[in-house]
Amino acid sequence: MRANAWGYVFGEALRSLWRNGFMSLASVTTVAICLAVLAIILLVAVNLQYMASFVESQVEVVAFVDGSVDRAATRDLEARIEALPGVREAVFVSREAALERLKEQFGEHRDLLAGLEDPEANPLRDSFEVRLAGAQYAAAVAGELERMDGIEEVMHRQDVVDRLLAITQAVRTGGLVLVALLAAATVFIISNTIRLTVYARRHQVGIMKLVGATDGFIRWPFFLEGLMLGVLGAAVAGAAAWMGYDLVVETLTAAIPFIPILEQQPLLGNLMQLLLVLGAVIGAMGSTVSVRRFLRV
Amino acid sequence: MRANAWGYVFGEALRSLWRNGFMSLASVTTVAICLAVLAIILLVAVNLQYMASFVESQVEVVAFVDGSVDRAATRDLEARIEALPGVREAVFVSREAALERLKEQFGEHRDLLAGLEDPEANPLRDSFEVRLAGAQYAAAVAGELERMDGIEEVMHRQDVVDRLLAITQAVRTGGLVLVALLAAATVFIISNTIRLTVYARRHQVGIMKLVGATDGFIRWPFFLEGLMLGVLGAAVAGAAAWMGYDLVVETLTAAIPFIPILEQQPLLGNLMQLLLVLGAVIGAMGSTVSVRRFLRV
Amino acid sequence: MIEFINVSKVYGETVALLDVNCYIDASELVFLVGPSGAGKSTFTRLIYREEVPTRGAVVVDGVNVARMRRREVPFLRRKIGVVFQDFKLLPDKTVFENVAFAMLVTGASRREINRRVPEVLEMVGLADKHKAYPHQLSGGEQQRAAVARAIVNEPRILLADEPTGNLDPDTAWGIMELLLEINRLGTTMVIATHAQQIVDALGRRVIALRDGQIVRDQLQGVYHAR
Amino acid sequence: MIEFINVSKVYGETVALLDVNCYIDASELVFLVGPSGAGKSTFTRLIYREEVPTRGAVVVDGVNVARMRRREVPFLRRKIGVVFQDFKLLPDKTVFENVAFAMLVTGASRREINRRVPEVLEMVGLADKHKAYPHQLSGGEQQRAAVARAIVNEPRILLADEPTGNLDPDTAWGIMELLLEINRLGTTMVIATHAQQIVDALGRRVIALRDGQIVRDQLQGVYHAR
Ligand SMILES: Nc1ncnc2c1ncn2[C@@H]1O[C@H](COP(=O)(O)OP(=O)(O)OP(=O)(O)O)[C@@H](O)[C@H]1O
Ligand SMILES: Nc1ncnc2c1ncn2[C@@H]1O[C@H](COP(=O)(O)OP(=O)(O)OP(=O)(O)O)[C@@H](O)[C@H]1O
Ligand SMILES: [Mg+2]
Ligand SMILES: [Mg+2]
Repeated sequence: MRANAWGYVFGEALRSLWRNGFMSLASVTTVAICLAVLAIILLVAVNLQYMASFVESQVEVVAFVDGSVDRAATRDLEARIEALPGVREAVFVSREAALERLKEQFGEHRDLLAGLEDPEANPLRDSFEVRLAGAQYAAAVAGELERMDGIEEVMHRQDVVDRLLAITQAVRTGGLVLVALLAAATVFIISNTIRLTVYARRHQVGIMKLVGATDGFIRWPFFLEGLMLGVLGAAVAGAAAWMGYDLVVETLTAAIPFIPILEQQPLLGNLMQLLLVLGAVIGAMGSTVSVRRFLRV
Repeated sequence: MRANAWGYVFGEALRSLWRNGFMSLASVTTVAICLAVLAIILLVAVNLQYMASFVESQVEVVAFVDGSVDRAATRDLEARIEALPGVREAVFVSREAALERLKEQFGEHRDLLAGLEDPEANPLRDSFEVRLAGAQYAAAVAGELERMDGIEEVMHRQDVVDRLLAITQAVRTGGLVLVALLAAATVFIISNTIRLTVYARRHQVGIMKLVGATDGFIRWPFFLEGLMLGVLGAAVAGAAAWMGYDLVVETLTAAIPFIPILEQQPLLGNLMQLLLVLGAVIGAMGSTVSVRRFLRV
Repeated sequence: MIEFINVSKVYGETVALLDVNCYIDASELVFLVGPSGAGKSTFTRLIYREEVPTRGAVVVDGVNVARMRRREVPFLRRKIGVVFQDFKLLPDKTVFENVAFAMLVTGASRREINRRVPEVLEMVGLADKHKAYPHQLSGGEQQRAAVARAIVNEPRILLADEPTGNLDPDTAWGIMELLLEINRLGTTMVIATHAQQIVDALGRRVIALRDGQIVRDQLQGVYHAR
Repeated sequence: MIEFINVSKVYGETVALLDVNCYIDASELVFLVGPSGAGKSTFTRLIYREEVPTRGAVVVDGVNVARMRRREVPFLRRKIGVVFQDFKLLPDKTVFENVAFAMLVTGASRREINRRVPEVLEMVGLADKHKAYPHQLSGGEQQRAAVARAIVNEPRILLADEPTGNLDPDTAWGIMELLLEINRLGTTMVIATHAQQIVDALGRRVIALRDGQIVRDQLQGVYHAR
């Protein structure tokens, strides 16, 4: 297309947006609302994934060290454990430290444990608290540990881990399904709305064709108009989601300081990009595809 | 209106739905999708509330009984505890039972506790595990228990309860806010879409007025058409949500047998009613309000 | 029946009518003539209150329609049959339904409608097109459908804006004779037209507009001033 | 220039054209006459390919437009100026923009457009209405805007469907003279009309249709057969 044609396309798209003010407003608000809802659900889902991972990362396997291993050798043992795939870190808990913990748990009944201070009398064992890269590694790591020299016994309740994994998996899948459903709904509703605005102008499209306009000549301004509608709506939705997330993060971290929640950045930046791309693509495609139906004159 | 007029209104609404097939389809699908999304979020939110309540109901306060209270008097004590506001039940745990539990916890180190079997040697006390009607009662109940005769000590970690309450409260509020936002979005998008379909017919409304139709005469068919669109969309959305929920409940309870999830009934029945009412109201109101703009001819 | 008292109508910068005064008696037939843009359509629009005058009063059947309350307008319009210059047929109703609609709004029964509509379609020569939608009609057929709708209720006043512009002379005369017949039965009639031959042949009252003003009001008039 | 070979056009049950044969030479001016519903508009619609014939061939400038590929249709239409019976103005464009649009599609430059459009609007007497939207125009003004759009590109063929139906006789003659002038410059012209006086006064070729068939094709013709 030549410069003049581009001028026409832009001018035409802008004029159309302006002169069909009511319809433009209706579609921009629809785009904005749809994308805002999508953004909210997306933010919730992403945070749920994050929380699930956080919870899973709390799973640990306890490995009791064989009484025959001396303290020097535990360093070496620690290195070997940390080298296992799926292990994030291994924290050594000496039998003395274990006894201290037990006493604390006993509270005022700690006198029951009196006399165990003597190293010879302490019936507890050295152990490693093995933190995992993910709860799904628990079984494998436990197995590896059991086969390891110097490890006497592994404490690991697969049923508890399975329970946890089932829950976090459900949360992950649920979030994904929700986002997918909502994305589909968004695409559908936005293109539906844009289709209605094009439909209202189908006779005009017919007239344009009758006075000699090519399909492309008619389609480009619609393409651009759809793009602008989409981007405008996405910008509004993005801004709303941005402010909303700031507010929610503030409120939540004030109410629940320990809550695992994703930082605003780069999350919101990425979200903004995603929304703009989505709005642009659905808007432009929606109007271009819709107008095609009315070009057969 | 007379019989003939009602016949006209129905006939006109049906004819209009049929002859504006494209627009009718576009609006019914939009209504259906919006309400389906709303239904899904609603089901999720309702279940989150339910889970939150379930988790909160697990909070308990442990009250240790004064050594001077004999076994016969604990019955009386139990009744007094259960009479406290916010208490669901009080379960008596004898010192013998407590010792058994402790031994279990000790596992293979249970020999540490040997010799405590003798009632005189058992250092543990009788206690009540007090289950609450809600976690928010924890502090009050603990206070009451402490003031109670025969209770020696109350074990109650308000910080843990507060944490839990903060989380469940966040879940509740989040669910509510999400549902409210989505309901608003649904109302907006549906009425926007219906407004577009009315807008496309604004000239026809003008012509009707010019040949002597009263506002009511024009409005009633639009009212009915909107109502039918809304109800049709709601029925589709309701059916989809119904089947979806069945599927999710099945899958979830298979994967996580212990998950607290609401039964299908009466939840889905109520949901269906809600959707139908919503669809009918938004559809009918949307088209009636929109058409009003074009009646000023 | 219809009286214009110092009526002006201004659209933005365009003066469509300027200080128009005239009286049209019951049962009269008036041809409204004048060049394109003279204000003929505006004149008729003021009578059925599609527009309200910028100044002055338009009195129809004893009521100043400019001051009429919104709720009363439909009842005014039911007294008036209008053939619109651009037809204004409802695009998603058939010819039958379009004509029937004008009866429906008055609360006519199904039976009356089913008797009267075919009768009127027969009069304008559209009996075989009753199932067609407006976009399936030729220009002249659309115009005749508009005429049929205007006369179906036997209105007390009939306003026809260029009712024969898309008709061949023979069909135009057929429609004109139909209107004359209706006028003979007592309907007051205002016909805006460019059909010089018809106006000249009939020798009825002619009101000539030019630039929004009445430049001639002749009882046994012709199209062009002599 | 334009040739109809055994052309029939059937809409559902309606036979709009039946076995029409005729040849219109370059630079010719033809009046298409006939009663309402005779098939005049259908005849013109086949030429610029708004419709395709049910049977037969319509050859324009050496090409059978019925067989034309979709992509080529716009280029056919740019060679042809059309005054539509129902005007077909774009409702959300001003008069200027409506006329300019026909130039824009051909790829004309802003400068050409800004020179040519006012010129054409002046010719049809709409210079002072260039900023108005179609709904702000009188019937005759809309018709003249449609004429302006049809002639703005100086097309090789001009099809005018009832181009004076909404015009008073003086304005109608003005427009007719404009068209005659354009025809003198070499444009082939088909004018469907009911304007008996104009047809009779000019004595040009007349093709008369009735019930979809050509019943008369006269070189120096008049409106009614004698
Ligand atoms: N809605 C409007 N906004 C602005 N100007 C208008 C509007 N309607 C009519 N006009 C102008 O008012 C003048 C009179 O218009 P009107 O339609 O009454 O003319 P008319 O006598 O019916 O002409 P014609 O014979 O061409 O139909 C015209 O110049 C027209 O452009
Ligand atoms: N899209 C269509 N569908 C069905 N029938 C149609 C369609 N278009 C035209 N017709 C019919 O074809 C016949 C010829 O129509 P056409 O428009 O060619 O007539 P015309 O000669 O232009 O008449 P007029 O002088 O009234 O404009 C008419 O009977 C009309 O009802
Ligand atoms: Mg007029
Ligand atoms: Mg025609």
